[in-house]
Amino acid sequence: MNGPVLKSDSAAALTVRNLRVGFGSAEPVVRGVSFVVAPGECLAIVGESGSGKSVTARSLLGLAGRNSRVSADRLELGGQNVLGLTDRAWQGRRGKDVGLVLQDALVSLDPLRPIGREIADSLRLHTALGAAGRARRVLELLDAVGLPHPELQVRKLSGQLSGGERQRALIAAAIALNPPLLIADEPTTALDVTVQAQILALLEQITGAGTAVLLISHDLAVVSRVAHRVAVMHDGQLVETGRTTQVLGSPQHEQTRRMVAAIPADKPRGTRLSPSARPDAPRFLSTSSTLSTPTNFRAEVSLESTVVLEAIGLSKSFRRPDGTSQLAVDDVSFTLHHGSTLGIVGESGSGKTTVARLLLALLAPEHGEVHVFGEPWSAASEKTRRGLRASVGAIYQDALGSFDPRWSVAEILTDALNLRHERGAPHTTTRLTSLLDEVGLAPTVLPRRPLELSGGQRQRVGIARALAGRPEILICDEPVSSLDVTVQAQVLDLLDDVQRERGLSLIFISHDLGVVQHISDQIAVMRDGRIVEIGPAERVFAAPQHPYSAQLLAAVPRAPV
Amino acid sequence: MLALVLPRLAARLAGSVFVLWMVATITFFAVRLIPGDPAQAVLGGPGSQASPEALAAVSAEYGFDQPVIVQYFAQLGRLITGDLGRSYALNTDVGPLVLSQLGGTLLLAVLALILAWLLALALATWSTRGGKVAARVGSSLEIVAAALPHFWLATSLIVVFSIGLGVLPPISTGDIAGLVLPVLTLAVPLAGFLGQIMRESLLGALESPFVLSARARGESERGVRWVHALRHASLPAISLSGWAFGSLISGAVVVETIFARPGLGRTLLNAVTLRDVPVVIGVVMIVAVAYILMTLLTDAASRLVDPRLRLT
Amino acid sequence: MSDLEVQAGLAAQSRRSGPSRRLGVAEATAGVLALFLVASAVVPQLLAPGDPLAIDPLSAFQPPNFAHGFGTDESGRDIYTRVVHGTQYSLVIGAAATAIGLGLGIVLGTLAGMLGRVIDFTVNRFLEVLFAFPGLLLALLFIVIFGPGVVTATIAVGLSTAPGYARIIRAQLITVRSQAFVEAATVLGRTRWQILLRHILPNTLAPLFVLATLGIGQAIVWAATLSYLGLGAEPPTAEWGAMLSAGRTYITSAWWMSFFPGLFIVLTAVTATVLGRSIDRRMRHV
Amino acid sequence: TAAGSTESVGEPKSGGTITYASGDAEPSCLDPHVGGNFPQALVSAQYLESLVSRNSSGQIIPWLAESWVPSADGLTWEFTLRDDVTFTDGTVFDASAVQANIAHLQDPTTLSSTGYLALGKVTGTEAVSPTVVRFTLSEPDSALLESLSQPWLAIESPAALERSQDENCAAPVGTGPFIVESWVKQNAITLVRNDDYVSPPADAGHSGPAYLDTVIWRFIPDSASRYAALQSGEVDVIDNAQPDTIVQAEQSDSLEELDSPRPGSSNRIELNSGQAPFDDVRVREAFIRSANVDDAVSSLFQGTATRSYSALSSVEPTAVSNAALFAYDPTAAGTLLDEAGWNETDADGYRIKDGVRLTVEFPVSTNQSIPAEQSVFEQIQATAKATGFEVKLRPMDLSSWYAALASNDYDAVSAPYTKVGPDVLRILYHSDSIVPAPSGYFANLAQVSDPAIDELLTTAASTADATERAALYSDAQDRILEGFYILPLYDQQNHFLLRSDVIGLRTLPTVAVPTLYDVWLNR
Ligand SMILES: Nc1ncnc2c1ncn2[C@@H]1O[C@H](COP(=O)(O)OP(=O)(O)OP(=O)(O)O)[C@@H](O)[C@H]1O
Ligand SMILES: Nc1ncnc2c1ncn2[C@@H]1O[C@H](COP(=O)(O)OP(=O)(O)OP(=O)(O)O)[C@@H](O)[C@H]1O
Ligand SMILES: [Mg+2]
Ligand SMILES: [Mg+2]
Repeated sequence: MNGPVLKSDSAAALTVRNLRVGFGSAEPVVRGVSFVVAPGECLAIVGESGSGKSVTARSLLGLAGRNSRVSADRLELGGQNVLGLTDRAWQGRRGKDVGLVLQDALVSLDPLRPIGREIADSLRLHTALGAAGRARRVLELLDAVGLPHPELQVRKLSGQLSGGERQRALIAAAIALNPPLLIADEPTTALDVTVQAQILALLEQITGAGTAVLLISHDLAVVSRVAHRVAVMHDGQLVETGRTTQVLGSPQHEQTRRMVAAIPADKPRGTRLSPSARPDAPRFLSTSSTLSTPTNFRAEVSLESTVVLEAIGLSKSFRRPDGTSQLAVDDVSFTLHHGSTLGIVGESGSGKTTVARLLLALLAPEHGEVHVFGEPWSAASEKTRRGLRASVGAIYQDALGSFDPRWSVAEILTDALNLRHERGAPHTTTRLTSLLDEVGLAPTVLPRRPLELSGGQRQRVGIARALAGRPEILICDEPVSSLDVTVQAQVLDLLDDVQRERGLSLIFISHDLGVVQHISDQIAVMRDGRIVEIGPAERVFAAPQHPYSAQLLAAVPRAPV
Repeated sequence: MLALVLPRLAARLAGSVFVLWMVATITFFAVRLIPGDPAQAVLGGPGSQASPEALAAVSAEYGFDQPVIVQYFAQLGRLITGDLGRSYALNTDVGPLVLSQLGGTLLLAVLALILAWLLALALATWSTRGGKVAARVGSSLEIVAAALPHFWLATSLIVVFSIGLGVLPPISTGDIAGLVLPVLTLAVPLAGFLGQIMRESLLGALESPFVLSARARGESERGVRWVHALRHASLPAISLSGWAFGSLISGAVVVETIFARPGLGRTLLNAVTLRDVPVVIGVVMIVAVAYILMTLLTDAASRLVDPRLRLT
Repeated sequence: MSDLEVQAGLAAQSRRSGPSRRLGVAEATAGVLALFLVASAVVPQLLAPGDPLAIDPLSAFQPPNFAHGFGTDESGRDIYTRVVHGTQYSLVIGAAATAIGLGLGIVLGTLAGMLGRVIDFTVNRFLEVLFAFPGLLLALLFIVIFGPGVVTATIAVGLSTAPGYARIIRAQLITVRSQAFVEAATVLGRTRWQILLRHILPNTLAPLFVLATLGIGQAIVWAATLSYLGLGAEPPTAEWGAMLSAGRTYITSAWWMSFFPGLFIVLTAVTATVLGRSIDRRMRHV
Repeated sequence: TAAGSTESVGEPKSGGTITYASGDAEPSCLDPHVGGNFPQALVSAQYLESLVSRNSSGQIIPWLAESWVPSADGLTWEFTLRDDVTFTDGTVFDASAVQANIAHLQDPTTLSSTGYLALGKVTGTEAVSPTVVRFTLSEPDSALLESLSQPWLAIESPAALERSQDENCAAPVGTGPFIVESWVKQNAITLVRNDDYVSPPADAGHSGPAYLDTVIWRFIPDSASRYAALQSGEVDVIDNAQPDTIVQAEQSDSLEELDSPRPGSSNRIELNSGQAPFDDVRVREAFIRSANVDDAVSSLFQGTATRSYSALSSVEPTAVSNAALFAYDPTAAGTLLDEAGWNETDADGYRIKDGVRLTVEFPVSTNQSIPAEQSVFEQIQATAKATGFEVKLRPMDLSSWYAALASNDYDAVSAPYTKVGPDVLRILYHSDSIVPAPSGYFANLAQVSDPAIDELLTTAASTADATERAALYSDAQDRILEGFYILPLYDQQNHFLLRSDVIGLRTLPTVAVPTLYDVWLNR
């Protein structure tokens, strides 16, 4: 992972000295950032959400946005000063001297235009190439980024492409003119591991070809795989810069250490991922500021213990828009034992959410049955189920959407506690406070509405709501995938603790193998609606039996710990 | 492909026929509820001093002496065969009458729709160009335009352009000049509405990541608008055009009266005051057909602009 | 008449326009105007002590002057006094028509959105039928059947706006119904009715408050059009639409007769629109 | 500037097209035999002619008939016809043509109403010779000539009348100076010159064919647009001009005014004496005394209309006027109400009697009353309120208005009636006219039921002697006015505005419709 060594600043593809960016009259969000990227080098900027990574990236193209104030001592592209360029001058450079792949890959292509046209745009704008020449080049590009059947793809709309395909199309558009510098902002977030692996390979290939790459990510595992050097950004400043191995292997700065610690993969169950530096720290979080000692309690769970939830041959199909039917869940069976965690992994669209909905009896299976505590569940009427509902809780990926936007946290929790009629009573407040305390939230959040909470706080309220009914089974559908690593770590720790305290049984759905590995006793790997492999977590990770599981696991990037 | 399209077309057609049937039914009974003897309408309108024999003769001829339900089915029967019946008051067949009036109204409505679109587009693009002042002025213009009653706007336009400046005729003259003021009258409030929609969605599109991506590729400000943003901005406005067309027909009642233009609006207003049931039904049916066609058209236009709709 | 659909579109989109908590110039102006209008409607005597119906034939057709700020009409009545006293009619027409339209819309929309496929289908076809009618005709027929006047005009305008509201409510309801928090409530073991009353209806109807403020302006404009067709308020009611259409006759000789009522109609519509949108923004970005 | 200042404009020039814009409703049939309303009269006067006409002093003058002689008992009339006239379809005008027209008017399937009623006493016709036609009457009819002078009894080509009614409605064929060329509904009627025209009435300005090549007859219902169209030169003549525009036109060099009140009744408010509260003459008088009409007329009509104190139009020589009866006197009105038992006042200031408010239901036809007139009603409403009357003005469309009348749902109403001659009084105030026609229509809206009036009107209708007849009508009018059945306002307004280069426009003194025969364009 030793990148090219820079001889002098003038040879750099990008030089940034003391970049400051602010919006309106508010405090600057980027405060004095300096770095250099050499041709053929990949520099990664990592940092938690909101630290200013994207703003930095956009400023390098003069696209910081409306009301922005950008200043720097030096800002050079390929040795040429670009500070204070006019809009017209910038237009001539964007796409040609520097390519940008935006953070929101799913929505960064115009949904109304075929991707071929989008990719050809830079060619149209900066070259004299005719339509035919452009079309040829577009095909080459699509081929280069590894999209199969380019001639078919060019006519598709972005809505017809998967996330990975869109990301690749975007990269193709950004490198259309072989710009000496490529800036890629979170190019792999929201992608399956397998697709993620392909994108990373592509980036490596681009770097290898001599292009300077500025990679932005909050995912250290991703970064560790492709970046030569890493710059850690915190609160608008670079707090640590150095070779990837060095920064991730022996982090110096507090912030870097916290991020490295929060990586769940390969950390045994019970390992604390987050430090408890917060003032509202829950009582069961360890007080140590660094990694806590692993308290392995996996052994306590015996497979012979009671079965609390059982799925027997579940199938469910949906009608596609074209009228054909698609088997989203196909003959899925498993059992969940008391106090254990079953992790379900699989790529996007493999049927994980559908399984969760079947388990929650929000969907009726076409075939098969779900039993809860040995009683019929899916086959029972909603009326019968209602009595048992309190024992089956759920945590949703989209915490925000799962709350009535008009309700305050207090209302949400009062409702979940079935205390609607005693609102405001002193003992209600006590119960709310203790519930919040359990998930590590201060009572100050009670009057707030979901929109006024941060992502981590929302997810905690979601957990609090699920715990309010004192459930014995908790079904979590991607509960951490939209969270920042550090927040994700807090939530995972919390779930661990609650399970340990209460003896909860968990179904944990995620496409993030690292997360699943960290939290599960059993793992089920899904593909195309079927469970291709199910077994104890250690066994599946150590020796996957199904080729698909093996492929999936091989694709997981691992941070050098 | 065809196998997929055909059932949808059939369903659509059935729906349209149902709508037409209901429209005819509701109109028939509603007009019957209006006080007044239809036979009188035939005999020179209200206040005629028709003799009892004449009234009886007319009642028998037109079947007014039959139970209402029989008359209803008779009317329905005629409608099915495409016969809109005979006007009570105008001494003509309704079909040719309504068709002869359709052209004028349609021309007015279509031109107004187009002009409203152009005005809205111009206003939206101009007011989103950047400056706060432009944005303020733009949105104020839109809101005020949308709140103008047709009849007041029409008169004000006449006062300014016909009487004051003397550049445009205040009444229909059968040529382009005579169309300008009526079309403006209908278009300006509508442009206010469409403009509000377009400006909002244009702003939305301009802030979207795909526009940022386009900028990152070096797209110019104009390119960003014409290649990307405007297309998105026009989508909600297109789907509203079906509704807009309906409101234009309502507006035509006023505009045609003020500018003395022949057309369905005026015909309808007269027919309602004269209790001319067949004409009322005829006009309403034609308008309903036009509305249905217009909805089909806006659907098609949406598909043209938004290829995503073509996928399903 | 479903200008409301447009408004719904706007309401849905203004979500995006960002949480500006500061009072803009437009909002402040609209607020002051709204205060003035409400005061005119509630205590007109305070703002215009004269009698809006008092005629004075000998001082007819006076242009705006010191004694008559807005001039006088054909019967020598003071136009400023009439405009101020007319506020109550116009606001009541606007509000009542909107309430009727909204009320009917809620019933129809909820029926369509909540109860099975058959009712949804039926109500939908019914709405489609109503849409195929030109809105004005609906109002026209209603007035011709029941006779003109403030009350019938109000109901007529209300009726012709109902389909628009119903469509919006139905669409909104369907969106809300499929949202995750409704499922979350099911998982918590709530019954259909509890979910309908506690989650679906409040979330469906909340945005309608904004729609309603927007609809008021449109209702006033429509009522004015009915007055122009001679089917609105009965004379000598100082209703704006009636004043506007009466003044229109004299447009070439006495512009002030139609200018001031027209100005107030437009101002009211604009005020309602601006306030409605601003309230909407605030409500969304609590 | 006022019309008639036609001095020194030079010799008439032939040719050109004139556009006439009518504010009246578009007729549904151009043949005035069918139905028979004013809009039909307006346009048909350009292409149809009557047997007789009337001059400006009210005398009947020859037109298609050269002369006429009634028999001594008044039961037969012989008309000698012009022998040089042909219809524009080539048919010869003769006695049989007149017969065919009378038969057409009396044929129930023609659906004539005005003409049919006017011929009520005509039992038959006979062609004495090709140029002499004899009318046989059931009883003497002193109004026969006046009736025949009206456009609704104009003579059409018998060959054309043979066609279907649709065809005849679309293009009636007469002997007039113009020919109906085409009619685009809701837009315009196009008339072209009749080059063979020979039969102007005796008071016409010239002889031979008309000067104008073409007449475009348009319908512009909106008064503001109509005036704007005149101002901008889009049209040359407009009718139903609003008072304020007349005043403006008087100041303009490019516009002229022609004022020609309609014959028949005056514009008046009729008080329904058939039911409370106006069944009490004191209440009727109180209402009339409490209404300040003079101020209303002068403020609203701005000098373009003169206050009337008569049941008849000022153009009728037999009209009786009595200003003293209609003087504004609120004090007297109050006393009268006290006397009539309406001596209490409720919180809103209205009189009450036995707990009932003194309310006057006043349906107003928005199609028939121009805005200025509706404002007159509003001012009457306001002044009558001071005395304690609650006048409820109810604007409604024509059909609803007739329905309200038919169901006796009114206390006051204003309904003009146009007819040539004082016989209109019989139609309006004879108790027979209270009995509604099958259609619900009745003309005696004041519901005057006075045997003495009936007697006077019936006698007058069959009195041939002009002086005697005038005296009878005078007595009848005195009784009507003194009975406070009506509140006269002004003549039926009939103002035309025209461009100054339109020369020679006049109205026929029959029902005051304009004739474009003498008109030429000074361009
Ligand atoms: N256009 C803007 N106007 C005002 N503030 C902005 C704007 N864009 C970004 N910010 C603010 O700047 C800060 C940094 O945002 P930025 O998008 O760079 O974060 P990030 O590090 O990319 O985070 P993430 O990992 O979530 O993408 C945030 O607090 C954000 O709210
Ligand atoms: N309501 C539905 N109607 C039609 N198809 C559906 C529906 N819900 C899910 N599907 C389809 O079923 C398949 C499985 O969907 P599911 O949401 O269970 O996938 P997932 O494994 O949760 O994927 P992801 O990781 O993207 O959330 C997908 O192809 C999806 O398109
Ligand atoms: Mg970012
Ligand atoms: Mg999922």
